[in-house]
Amino acid sequence: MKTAAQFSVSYHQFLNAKGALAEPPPGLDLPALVPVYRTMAFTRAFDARAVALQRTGQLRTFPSSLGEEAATVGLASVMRPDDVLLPTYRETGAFLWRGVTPVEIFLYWAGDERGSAIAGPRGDFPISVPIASHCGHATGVAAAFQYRKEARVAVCVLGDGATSKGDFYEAVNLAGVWRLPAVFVVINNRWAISVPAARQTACATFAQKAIAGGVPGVQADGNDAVAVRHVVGQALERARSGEGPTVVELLSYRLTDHTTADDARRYRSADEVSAAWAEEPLVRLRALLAREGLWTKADEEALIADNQARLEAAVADYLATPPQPLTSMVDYLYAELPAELVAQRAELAAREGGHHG
Amino acid sequence: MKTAAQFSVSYHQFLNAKGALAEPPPGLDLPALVPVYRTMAFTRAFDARAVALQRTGQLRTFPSSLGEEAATVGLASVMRPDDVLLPTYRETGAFLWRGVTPVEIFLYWAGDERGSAIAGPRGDFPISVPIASHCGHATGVAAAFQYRKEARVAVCVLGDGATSKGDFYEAVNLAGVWRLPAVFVVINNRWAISVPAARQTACATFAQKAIAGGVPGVQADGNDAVAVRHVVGQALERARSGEGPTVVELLSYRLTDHTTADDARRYRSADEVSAAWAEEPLVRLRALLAREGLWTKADEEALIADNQARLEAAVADYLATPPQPLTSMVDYLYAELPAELVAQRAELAAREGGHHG
Amino acid sequence: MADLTLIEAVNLALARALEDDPDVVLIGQDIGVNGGVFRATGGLAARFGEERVRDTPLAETVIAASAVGMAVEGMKPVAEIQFAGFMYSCFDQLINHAGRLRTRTRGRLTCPMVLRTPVGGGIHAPEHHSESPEGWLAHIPGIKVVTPSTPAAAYGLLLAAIRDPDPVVFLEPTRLYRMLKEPVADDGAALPLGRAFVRREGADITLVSWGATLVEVGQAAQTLAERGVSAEVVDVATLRPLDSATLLASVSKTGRCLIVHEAPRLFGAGAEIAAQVASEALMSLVAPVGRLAGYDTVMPLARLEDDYLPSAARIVAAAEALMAYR
Amino acid sequence: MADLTLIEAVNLALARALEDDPDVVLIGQDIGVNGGVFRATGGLAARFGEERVRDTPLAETVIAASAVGMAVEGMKPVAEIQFAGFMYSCFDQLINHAGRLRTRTRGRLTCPMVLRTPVGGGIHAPEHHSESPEGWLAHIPGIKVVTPSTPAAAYGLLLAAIRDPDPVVFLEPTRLYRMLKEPVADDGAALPLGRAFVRREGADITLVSWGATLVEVGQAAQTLAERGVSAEVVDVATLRPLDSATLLASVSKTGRCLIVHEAPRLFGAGAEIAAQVASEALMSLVAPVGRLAGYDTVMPLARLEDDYLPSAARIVAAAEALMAYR
Ligand SMILES: Cc1ncc(C[n+]2csc(CCOP(=O)(O)OP(=O)(O)O)c2C)c(N)n1
Ligand SMILES: Cc1ncc(C[n+]2csc(CCOP(=O)(O)OP(=O)(O)O)c2C)c(N)n1
Ligand SMILES: [Mg+2]
Ligand SMILES: [Mg+2]
Repeated sequence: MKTAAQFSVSYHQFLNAKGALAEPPPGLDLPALVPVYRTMAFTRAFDARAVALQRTGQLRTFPSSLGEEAATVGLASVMRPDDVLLPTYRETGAFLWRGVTPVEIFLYWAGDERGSAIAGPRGDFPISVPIASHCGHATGVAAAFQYRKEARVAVCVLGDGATSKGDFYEAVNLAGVWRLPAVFVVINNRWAISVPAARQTACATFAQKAIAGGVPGVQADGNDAVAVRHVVGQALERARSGEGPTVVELLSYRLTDHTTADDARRYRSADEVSAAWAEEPLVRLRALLAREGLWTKADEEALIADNQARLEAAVADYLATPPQPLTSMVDYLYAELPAELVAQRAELAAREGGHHG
Repeated sequence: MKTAAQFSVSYHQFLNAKGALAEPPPGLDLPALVPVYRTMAFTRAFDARAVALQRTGQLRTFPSSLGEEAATVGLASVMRPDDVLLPTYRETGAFLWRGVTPVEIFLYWAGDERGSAIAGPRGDFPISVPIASHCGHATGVAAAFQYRKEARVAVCVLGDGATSKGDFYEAVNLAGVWRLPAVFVVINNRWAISVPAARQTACATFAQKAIAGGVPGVQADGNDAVAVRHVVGQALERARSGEGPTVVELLSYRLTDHTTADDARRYRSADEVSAAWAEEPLVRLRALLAREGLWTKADEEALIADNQARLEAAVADYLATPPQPLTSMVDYLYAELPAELVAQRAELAAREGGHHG
Repeated sequence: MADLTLIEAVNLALARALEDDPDVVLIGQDIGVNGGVFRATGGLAARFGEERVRDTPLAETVIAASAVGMAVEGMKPVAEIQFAGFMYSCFDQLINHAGRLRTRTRGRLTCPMVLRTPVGGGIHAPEHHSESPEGWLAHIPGIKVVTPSTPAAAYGLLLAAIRDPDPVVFLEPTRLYRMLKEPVADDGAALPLGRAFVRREGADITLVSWGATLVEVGQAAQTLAERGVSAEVVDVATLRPLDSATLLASVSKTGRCLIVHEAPRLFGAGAEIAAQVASEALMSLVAPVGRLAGYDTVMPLARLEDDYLPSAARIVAAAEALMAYR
Repeated sequence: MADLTLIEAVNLALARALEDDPDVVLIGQDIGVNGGVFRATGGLAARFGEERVRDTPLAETVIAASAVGMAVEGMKPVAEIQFAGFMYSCFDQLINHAGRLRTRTRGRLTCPMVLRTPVGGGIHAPEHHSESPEGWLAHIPGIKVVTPSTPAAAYGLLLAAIRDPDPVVFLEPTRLYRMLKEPVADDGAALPLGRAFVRREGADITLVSWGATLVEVGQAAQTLAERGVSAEVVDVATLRPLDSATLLASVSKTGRCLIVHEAPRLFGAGAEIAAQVASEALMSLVAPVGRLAGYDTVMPLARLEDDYLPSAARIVAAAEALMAYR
């Protein structure tokens, strides 16, 4: 018996739950963490507001990212603007960092397609609900970059549950063999609706799934913004320099219900949730920044006020957005409307003109 | 940076290409290898005959398993009769060992459904052409065994190319988390039609794909019948005793065209193929048996004659098999024929009675 | 006899099947402790054990494939796909395996599995949660496609599906899950598959539909009655095998036919019914066969969903247009 | 102008597209060095490089998904699925993504990809190699479904598919790959998508078909002519968007319509055409709309395959039955 191959998965944490920075990563840019913190805080405020809107019937369904802000904002903060983000649905922090507007995000969760007609970033993919089905889009986007010799990276974000779909694995395997400039970020928030990670897979880590694609897999504390930026940054660097894809697992925790349609009390204990609160990402980053003299109480107060004002304005704009015409149902199906849709469009226009039957 | 997890894949070979048995596995039952050798030799003779039938228009398409006999016969030889085999299409040796008749195999490759209506083994799955789509059947079968507390194992065989399908990965992951009594045997014959293993995946081994399911993966020399029986035997034992699934990679080589419809000279060198002949499984097992006094020249001659006689008889029976009636097209679609098929059946019966329009 | 919603009737039928037959096992995402995102399996894991009501990883292909494997091995798996929009990755298993195993093995192996999934719009759920896949499914040889329109039908048809010796896809209209209640007896009695149900008798026009749209069809029939038009309402219930006899008998009587469904019209399930009626009942028809269906586009997101669905008013208008033929 | 087989015409169109547009890239299994199992891409890797004619791992889902990703990113991917029986695992990508991206982003993102695949029976290939998936595909909003019936059509329609701004599934009838040759000019001229072609003019009955079955339809038309029946033959060519106008014009002229296809009849693509013809051309029809299709079962293996396919004799018989109506 010989050993045919050996593998290991590394774990990265810099900023612990208490906000202590044991050994910072080489070249840590502390001031760069301030805007990261700001967007994390705005994301949390946005989330709370979106849930409130849903509770009062002003949004349809909303998946809160409470507790996952270091992961989502952190990963976006090390991407370049012309990299392409391929998200699932819980990456509000990444959307906001990359310039998607709060109004667009509200519209999407109100059930309005214009929420995916974002003004920027132009190449980013819309929210993808069919789990993991966007992983192969990332390989396609990365293949286009590689073909055109552009130093851009496709960043695909997915959940722990999503790793169980064959789509994820097929994409990682293809990315591996084609050495594509792609990064697969698995945000392991420990739950896929009611299914805990331990029932999703027998794996000790989600990062090790990379090994099946012959690709490096690394794990980090996803509630540590410093670690997130470090591991995702390194993966982006590898991809950009032609060394191929990486699977990054970010360990976090979904602190609230799966979506506003869910009631997590049915399947997990309050104790588990309170324990997880001790690890949440915002407090520890704030502690670091405060200790380093980069953040004051006054900054925090100003930020809170500013966030509220931005949200008020966004909610007002969102609520004032006029409805789409009925004809918009058919207008975008093809570049050119085929005969049946010309007829149906006319019917819809007539319905719009008259009563809504 | 800590290490979150570590893995390794072991490689097993006992009988080298020269037929030397360096260090035999514990408890090696040498006489048990005689019937294994016999079936391997019959498989090779069967293959040659099937290719010849195809070349003369008496079979449609045939996928030879030339060079893979130690893998297919070896794995079947350690299964119990009531285990369930879920094959793909190149496991003729396993079919023959388990009691599928040569006539049934001929019928299948003649394009006759009765080739899948095998008399035994009753629970075995038919040949599965859509690559890897049978992997999830294995998890279902294994789940049934587990649920009923039966000490049986589902054995799913697939190729190197098949490991790229999400179906394989989803099944391994499910088998891992449910600790199912399933064994996934990947016969790595280095090619998937024209695509070499190195273009199929960036992985150094196919066994390591197990790691993505949190499952052990082992690699063996698939041209060494002793190693095949050892690693598959151990995997079966693990499964049977409730320890869960294993992925076994058997390294072999497809010594001929993908099927009779293929011409491998288009995409690989004659040199590579001749080099692979030096590793082929039959000669080395015969050398071992001869050295151990278990096989003589007379045995070999008798076997050749016996195999030819069995094949002659099988070919005669196959060619004498009457055609299926036209009505058999619709007769087996449902337990009970719905109205449209009652009508179509009548039409088919009438066509059969009259001319074949 | 308790008054039950459709989702409660589904739950009751599942409980009854689990009770009656130890070979019945449920698998799916979030169906165990959580009881399913719609509560279809609520309480069942606690009552029958997690071995029999089993959460799977998030992987539809292997859910369907495992159901095939279990069924072949003699069990009666009932797999849940959380929403119809996530069942497309099961099509390979349905087309290439579930629907073929009996045929390709000349009856040696069979596949008595059920794949349940919520279908349709009207509850303002997120993107991809409001799909109507029956047109695709009904074109698959070897499987059966069933969709109930009332709580009692859900109970009886689901039991029939589970007991059926062949694979059945069971489509549960989400819009009906909690819309109305009716008395459902837990008597273990199955309703026949492959049978259409005349939900309302009438003389002037046949309205054909299935699933949730029957609500609006019923309202339309009422309005038509008030306007002097007697509409017969046929609930197709089983799309495959299709009960053409009942459909043709009704149209032969009324002479007019309007088919209503929520999926897009082009190449949808209504086309087959229209083609059969137009061909087989040609001599009775006094008007062309009408189809009122979803627009030939993607089901819009929540805000325009209600405007996409065939409304009672549009059904009435379409029926009246057919009544204009004499 | 060289005489080419259909597969040579496909190869020529691919070469032309690769030549004309650097954004065109081919991906698929065994399409590189091997040139495809049918040689559709023979010589192209050598000529255009393996970057542009790229072998993929054996994974249809990620082939389709990567094509979506490349297309969104502005390329023109042409993906090959080795046989239609292996494309079912792409349905999720076609339904949930390719056909929706434009709509769900209000035109921000588009998906100009092509998915090519061989279809149909008649070459006695192994199990799952003789599928006719057009009925499923044509029901998917947002994609186009095209199938050529001659070498020249293959060349022109494939170029059109590659240049189209929306996703196109291009179905190549294997039975026609090497059946006949015709002159094909490599002039880079595309044929229009969404247009049916009248392949033979006639006065008494319209025979509607697409792909390989047009061979038997043509033979049947010839036999009918010899028996004094003038049949018009319409090649649908593009199933979606369907050229209803051409179909209806023909039937309005002839008064009779027989639709012929190889896929099973029930809920197949012929149903939509029959439904439209029966409804829109009702006043011109002197006979019910006929459909002659594959039996409602699984395509049998090679031995019974020829008996399954609609033969010229059966087409003639079905047409004559319709001619009996006056
Ligand atoms: C293919 C598919 N199956 C099922 C669902 C329903 N669903 C939505 S979210 C979800 C859980 C996802 O878990 P995970 O990937 O861990 O992401 P998280 O929600 O935790 O961020 C499920 C099952 C879906 N959207 N897509
Ligand atoms: C899903 C699917 N895609 C494509 C094919 C066509 N095909 C048949 S065999 C084969 C290669 C299989 O390679 P591998 O898994 O290594 O098995 P081997 O033939 O080498 O035994 C391909 C691509 C198929 N049968 N199924
Ligand atoms: Mg999760
Ligand atoms: Mg191989």
